[in-house]
Amino acid sequence: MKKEINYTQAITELEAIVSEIENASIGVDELSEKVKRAAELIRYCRGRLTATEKEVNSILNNLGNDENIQE
Amino acid sequence: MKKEINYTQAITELEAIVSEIENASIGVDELSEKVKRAAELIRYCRGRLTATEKEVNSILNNLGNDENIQE
Amino acid sequence: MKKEINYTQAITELEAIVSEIENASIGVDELSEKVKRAAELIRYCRGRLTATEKEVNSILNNLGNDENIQE
Amino acid sequence: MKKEINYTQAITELEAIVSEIENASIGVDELSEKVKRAAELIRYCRGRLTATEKEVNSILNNLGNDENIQE
Amino acid sequence: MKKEINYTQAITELEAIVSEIENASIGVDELSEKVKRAAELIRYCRGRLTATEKEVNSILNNLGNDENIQE
Amino acid sequence: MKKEINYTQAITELEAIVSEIENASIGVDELSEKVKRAAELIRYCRGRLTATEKEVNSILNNLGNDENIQE
Amino acid sequence: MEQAHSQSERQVYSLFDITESITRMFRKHYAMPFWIRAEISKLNLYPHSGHCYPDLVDRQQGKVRAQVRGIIWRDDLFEITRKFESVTRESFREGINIMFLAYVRFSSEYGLSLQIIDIEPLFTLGELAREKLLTIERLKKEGLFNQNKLLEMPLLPSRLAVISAETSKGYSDLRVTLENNVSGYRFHLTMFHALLQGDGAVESIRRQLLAIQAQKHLFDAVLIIRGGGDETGMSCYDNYALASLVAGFPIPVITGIGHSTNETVAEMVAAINKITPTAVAHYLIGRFDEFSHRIGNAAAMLEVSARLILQTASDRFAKASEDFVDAAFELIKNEQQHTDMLGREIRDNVNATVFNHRIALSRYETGISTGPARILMQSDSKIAELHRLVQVHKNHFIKQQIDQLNHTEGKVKLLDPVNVLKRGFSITRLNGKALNGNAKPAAGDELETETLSGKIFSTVFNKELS
Repeated sequence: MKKEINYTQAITELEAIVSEIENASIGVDELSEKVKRAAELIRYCRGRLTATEKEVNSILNNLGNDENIQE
Repeated sequence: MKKEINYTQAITELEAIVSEIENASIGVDELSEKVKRAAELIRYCRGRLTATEKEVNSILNNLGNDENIQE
Repeated sequence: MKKEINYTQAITELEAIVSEIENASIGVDELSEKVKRAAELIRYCRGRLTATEKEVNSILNNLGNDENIQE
Repeated sequence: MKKEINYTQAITELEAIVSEIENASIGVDELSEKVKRAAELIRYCRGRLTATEKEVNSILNNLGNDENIQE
Repeated sequence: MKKEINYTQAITELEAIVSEIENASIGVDELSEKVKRAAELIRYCRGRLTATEKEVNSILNNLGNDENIQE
Repeated sequence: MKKEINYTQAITELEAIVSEIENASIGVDELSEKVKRAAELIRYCRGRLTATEKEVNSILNNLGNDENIQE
Repeated sequence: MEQAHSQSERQVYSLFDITESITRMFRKHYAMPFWIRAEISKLNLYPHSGHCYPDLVDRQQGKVRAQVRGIIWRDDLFEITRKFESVTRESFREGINIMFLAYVRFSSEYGLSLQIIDIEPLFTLGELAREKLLTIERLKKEGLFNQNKLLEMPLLPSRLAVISAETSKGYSDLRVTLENNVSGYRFHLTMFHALLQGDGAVESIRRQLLAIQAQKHLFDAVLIIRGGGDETGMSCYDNYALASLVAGFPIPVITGIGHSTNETVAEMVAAINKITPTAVAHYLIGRFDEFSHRIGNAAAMLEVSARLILQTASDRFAKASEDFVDAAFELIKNEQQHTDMLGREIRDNVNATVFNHRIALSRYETGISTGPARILMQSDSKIAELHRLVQVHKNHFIKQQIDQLNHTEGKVKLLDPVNVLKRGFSITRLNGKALNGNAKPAAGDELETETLSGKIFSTVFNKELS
């Protein structure tokens, strides 16, 4: 996966894939490919979510610490 | 953070961020940024509050001291 | 504080500030300024009261002395 | 104080000032001025009374002295 | 004092002044004037009484002496 | 004293004056004059009691002449 | 006497024959004395012989209707005079009516006469009294009686016309008493000589009274003074002519005739009557004393009253002056108190005003002190809330994303051919391409069938297509 992709793009692509798959307008062969791709994207997104959550929690935790320090 | 911002603007921005997060009108990509910004704003506001409190207390203490001196 | 202000204006302004503060219709940004202003006004009014009292007492004491001298 | 004022006018003005001060219909700003004026008026009234008293005493003394001389 | 006044008028006026003062139908402003006038009247009356007494005594003494010489 | 008065008129006037003075119907203003007049009258009346030789001689002379004329 | 009637045979008598005949007849018929009343019109006393030949008359209404000559021999005269005067206190004189015992005599030589040998003085006394009464009545009738009394006596009768005898004791008494008055009063006496009793007194006094009347302006009063000597001949003062002159005299008459009997008419009508000249003098001095007393009274009263007036005026003046001073002081004191009170009120009220302002100020100060903390606390709460909301919404946001992702993943998994295989399905491919409903493989086509467990290769030998 190219690094340039962001979460939104990933999700967008994923949703497009899901939509394609659901419409059964693709063949099994492609399907497999698509599923593979979707899996990749899901993995990526999940990773991003986890990373974001971690980051955000870290930020907020620091804030909370600040607060504690202040108090 | 730009110096030009004031407490009210900070609170307004903060509330907007909260609302955005609540309404999920932002993407995961921005979340981190937004939360960071929120944290900054919270820190800023808290700082302002602390500073204001200090200042006000100082003013009021001086006033009280004046009074004592006078009496 | 400008010299042109008088006690009545000062107390009027002070009352307005106190009302604003009491009604919490004042933001944090202005709070400090307002309190500072209020402190100034209180100090001014106090000064005026003390000065007036002193002056009046001095006048009346002189008057009293006159009386004693006369008697 | 203007020379043109007489005792009755002085007392009337003085009473008016007392009434004003009593009814708190006078501000702190004017208070000092009013008290100063009142003091002037009191001093004037006293002066007038003292002068009159002196005169009466002079009559009394003359009365006494004359009497002694006569006897 | 005008020369035209006589003792009876003077004492009557004096008594009228006393009555006015006693009935408090007179202010301090007039009192001053009245005091001055009363002083004049008192002086005049005293003078007249003394002069008359002297004159009458002298006349009566002379009369007495005449009688003694005769006897 | 006017020459025209005789001692009868004199004593009458004297007694009238004394009566006036006695009844206090006379003021200080007139007293001196009245006493003076009374003294004159008293002196005149007293004089009449011990009339002078001159007067008598004058009468005598007149009488003598009259007698001569008659005889 | 018959022959006298005959004209032819005329008998002529000598005068003597006739008078002798009358004498005989008188002796025969008038042998006894008679009581006769008559007026002595003239006394005709002959001092040398001592005999008296009074002319006796009888008057009716003033007219003489009888007149006879009387004879009183010296011895008789002496006795008659003594008897008469002792009873009547009046001299035996002309002009009086008498009742007498007399012989009616006739003498050839002297004619008719009455020889008086005795007298009844009581008759004369009565006559005098009657005359006095008549005088009084007449004076009253004429309105003269009180006239002199009604004259105003000068307060100081000092110029006095004195009718008296200069040598008389009465005059002397008067003069000495007046001159020796202790008060030194001066009297001026002008002497008018007159007979003061007996015959001639009336005329004498009247003449002098008239003389005085002529110069009445020179005198305050007329004094008729008589003193010492006997008290006979006083009836002259009852005489109408004299009494009426006195009564009507234009200036007061004072009598001091000095007698012990009844008042005479002149004394009655005089303005003032004193018994003796000394009493007259005392009266006059008394007038002066009275006058002097009046002057003294007036002088004393003048002094007392003048001093009283002065004292009263002085008291009134003193009271007015004191009252004035008191009232003025009172007024000034009240005003001072008033002024001081206003001063105190100003101080109190100013202090109260300042105090109230202080309280207001401290209330504002409290407001200022507590307000900011509340604002800050509110602000702090708000920030904390926002902080919490960021946390909550962030979690929610992430959870949503995860859920969505999981959902998508589920969907993807469901559609994954692998999973189809697992349920027993297989995928047949022709020439590497999966056959779908539209595929029309020809017999002999080599097919590749993928199953879960691997690939199966086969060749088409028939086909049943719809």
